[in-house]
Amino acid sequence: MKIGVVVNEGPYTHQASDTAYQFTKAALEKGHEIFRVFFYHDGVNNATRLTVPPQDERNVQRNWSELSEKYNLDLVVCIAAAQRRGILDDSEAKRHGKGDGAANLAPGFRISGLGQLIESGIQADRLVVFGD
Amino acid sequence: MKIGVVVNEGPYTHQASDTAYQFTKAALEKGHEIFRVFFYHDGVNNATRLTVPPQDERNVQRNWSELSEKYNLDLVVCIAAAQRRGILDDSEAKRHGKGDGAANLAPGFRISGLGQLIESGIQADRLVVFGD
Amino acid sequence: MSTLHTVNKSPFERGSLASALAHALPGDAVLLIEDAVVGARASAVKAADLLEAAMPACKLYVLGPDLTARGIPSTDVVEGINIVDYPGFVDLVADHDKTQAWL
Amino acid sequence: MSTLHTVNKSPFERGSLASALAHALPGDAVLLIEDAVVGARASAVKAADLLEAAMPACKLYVLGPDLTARGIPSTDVVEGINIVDYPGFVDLVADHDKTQAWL
Amino acid sequence: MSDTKRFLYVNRKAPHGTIYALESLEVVLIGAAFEQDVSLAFLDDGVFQLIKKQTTTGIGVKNFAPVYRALGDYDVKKIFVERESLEERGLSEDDLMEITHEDDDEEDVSSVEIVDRARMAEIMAAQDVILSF
Amino acid sequence: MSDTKRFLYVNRKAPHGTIYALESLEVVLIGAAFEQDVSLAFLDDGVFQLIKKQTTTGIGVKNFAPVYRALGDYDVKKIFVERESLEERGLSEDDLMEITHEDDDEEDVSSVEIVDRARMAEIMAAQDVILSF
Repeated sequence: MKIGVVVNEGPYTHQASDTAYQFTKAALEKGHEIFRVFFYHDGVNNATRLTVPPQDERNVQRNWSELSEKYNLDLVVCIAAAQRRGILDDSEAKRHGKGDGAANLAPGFRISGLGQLIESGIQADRLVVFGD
Repeated sequence: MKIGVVVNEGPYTHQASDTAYQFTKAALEKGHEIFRVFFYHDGVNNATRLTVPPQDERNVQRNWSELSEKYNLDLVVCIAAAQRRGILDDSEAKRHGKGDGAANLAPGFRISGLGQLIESGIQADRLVVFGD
Repeated sequence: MSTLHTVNKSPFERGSLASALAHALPGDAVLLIEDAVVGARASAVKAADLLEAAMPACKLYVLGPDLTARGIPSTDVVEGINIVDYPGFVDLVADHDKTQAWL
Repeated sequence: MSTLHTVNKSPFERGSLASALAHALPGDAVLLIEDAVVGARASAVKAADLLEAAMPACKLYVLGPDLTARGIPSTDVVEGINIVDYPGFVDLVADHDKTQAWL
Repeated sequence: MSDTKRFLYVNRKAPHGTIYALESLEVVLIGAAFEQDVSLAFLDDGVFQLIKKQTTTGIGVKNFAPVYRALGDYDVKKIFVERESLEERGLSEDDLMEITHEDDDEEDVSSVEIVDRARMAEIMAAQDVILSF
Repeated sequence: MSDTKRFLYVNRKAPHGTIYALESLEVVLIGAAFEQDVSLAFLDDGVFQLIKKQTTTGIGVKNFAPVYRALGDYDVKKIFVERESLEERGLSEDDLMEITHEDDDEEDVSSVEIVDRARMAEIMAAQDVILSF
């Protein structure tokens, strides 16, 4: 079955991202297709490569990036929500004059429009939302 | 009177940071001293210089930075909370190998320890907390 | 058209569980996750009554790993509520026509 | 030792207003800000009753800019609740020995 | 098989204290271009989003309330508001802003329908995709 | 004038669903070094933070519950739990973890005191600084 996942909260502060990760991992292990994981609202903060969590805690961003690599998972960050919160890829960082090396989007994530969320709703058999 | 302010939520998602800003500004305009504004939990996200809010919206980070410049306001970001969420100054970015130019701490903010929050409680006549 | 409703907040502090149960139709399922699992305890009479009233029209589930995290033994879960793990959560999503999150 | 209690959540969805009022002592003040201001409407009888019961032991305040943002006219605020602006909020903080946020 | 699905946006949160209402509306506007069968539901504290005369200048945040009135221009015509949620908050239809769209005869008609809880549950049940924020 | 102030940390939120409980505890640990008069209050859903036998392996998040039991080593000795909050949730003192500290005779004594709401209000009123998260 084709499942779309939506993550509305950032890492650590709310369990939403952890639950979404555990759900997505379990779905993939069961052989389901994850059409896309869409990060909206503070959910875009899952995509920063700059986090340095304590040694004895999980690394939420790395969990997502590794899952993406293993299963070729499409991790999409909403561009409007990301700009409000300071998550930028190379071209966005350049376009807004933030300086060389300022891009903070982690590997495996891409920035795109809200249309990608609607497309998840249209294309996927199920859409599951995690938030506050 | 000496007032300490604590901001526990990030910009845009919760009104907490806006209310804290309006409160702090009003206190300064009334001639009170703001001992310190301490950013904790997701509050550390107020300190990213990478936000690009829509033209017709306020710029929360810039509001704080400008207030800091005008009143020599001490804006302190908790280091432990900041590392979890990917807010780094130059030395932190270097120390964790995030690459040149990766530091995203905005002007006027500094990163320090939780002791600075306790010190606010001890030194200030009043401590006012804004959060979710 | 059956729906899986997910609720993630404590019923002692938020209205989302009550609202979800008030809108669930016969044949629907309600799954408690994250902080909502504290409402599944049999010894929490007020919340337990709310859940018992929803059965048997709706099937009720609670996410086991979230129970364990909060120190709630399965013996203290309201009778009739099924405990599922993450793969079980996935099955619930697949088995119902759609999912509605009561955020 | 008087306390200014701040509440920022809607009493229709959260328990923080009820909890703050249950712990406020005579001479304390309670200030509604952000989403909590929707509870200050006289036409919202249930929340209004809660607030009226707290007076006159406690003084109640509501942040005007937050009322205006939510389209609530001052004429619909429960009688006896004082409307303050941000400078008024600052005065309340200064006038009480400490502030307690009911987050 | 048609690519048209029934989309319901569920709004249960008060405006301005959090950004969910604003960013939810942004999805609705973008989603309008996809020509799906779109409905909006307002219940619980979400009904406060539709209150008349919201003016946010004083709190310094963006006022997005006027956007609801433009929903008709985006072909969003079905706005369901739960009666019990209004009543529990001492609100009536008169407290809500007018939101209209043009019908087939180019007459302005109201897009807002007040429904009771049982009907709201049926509306929810009839959807293909439910987005909540 | 003494630099010692009465600090109260107020915990009203359930653990694990949000990070507030964990990060609040981090403040308490750091704050212990400042030799203030420290108390902790647990009420409303905050009482769930002290439940015995929390095991978070299954949800993949850090289990900080054992840290409460070490509070005595940090000279944090006054932990107040509201009786009404426990009762409303069907909990009793037996459901809570044991938290102790050494008294002057080096005997382990409980740091937890169950207080009723009226007493909790008095405890809050007697503080100089109240931190809530």
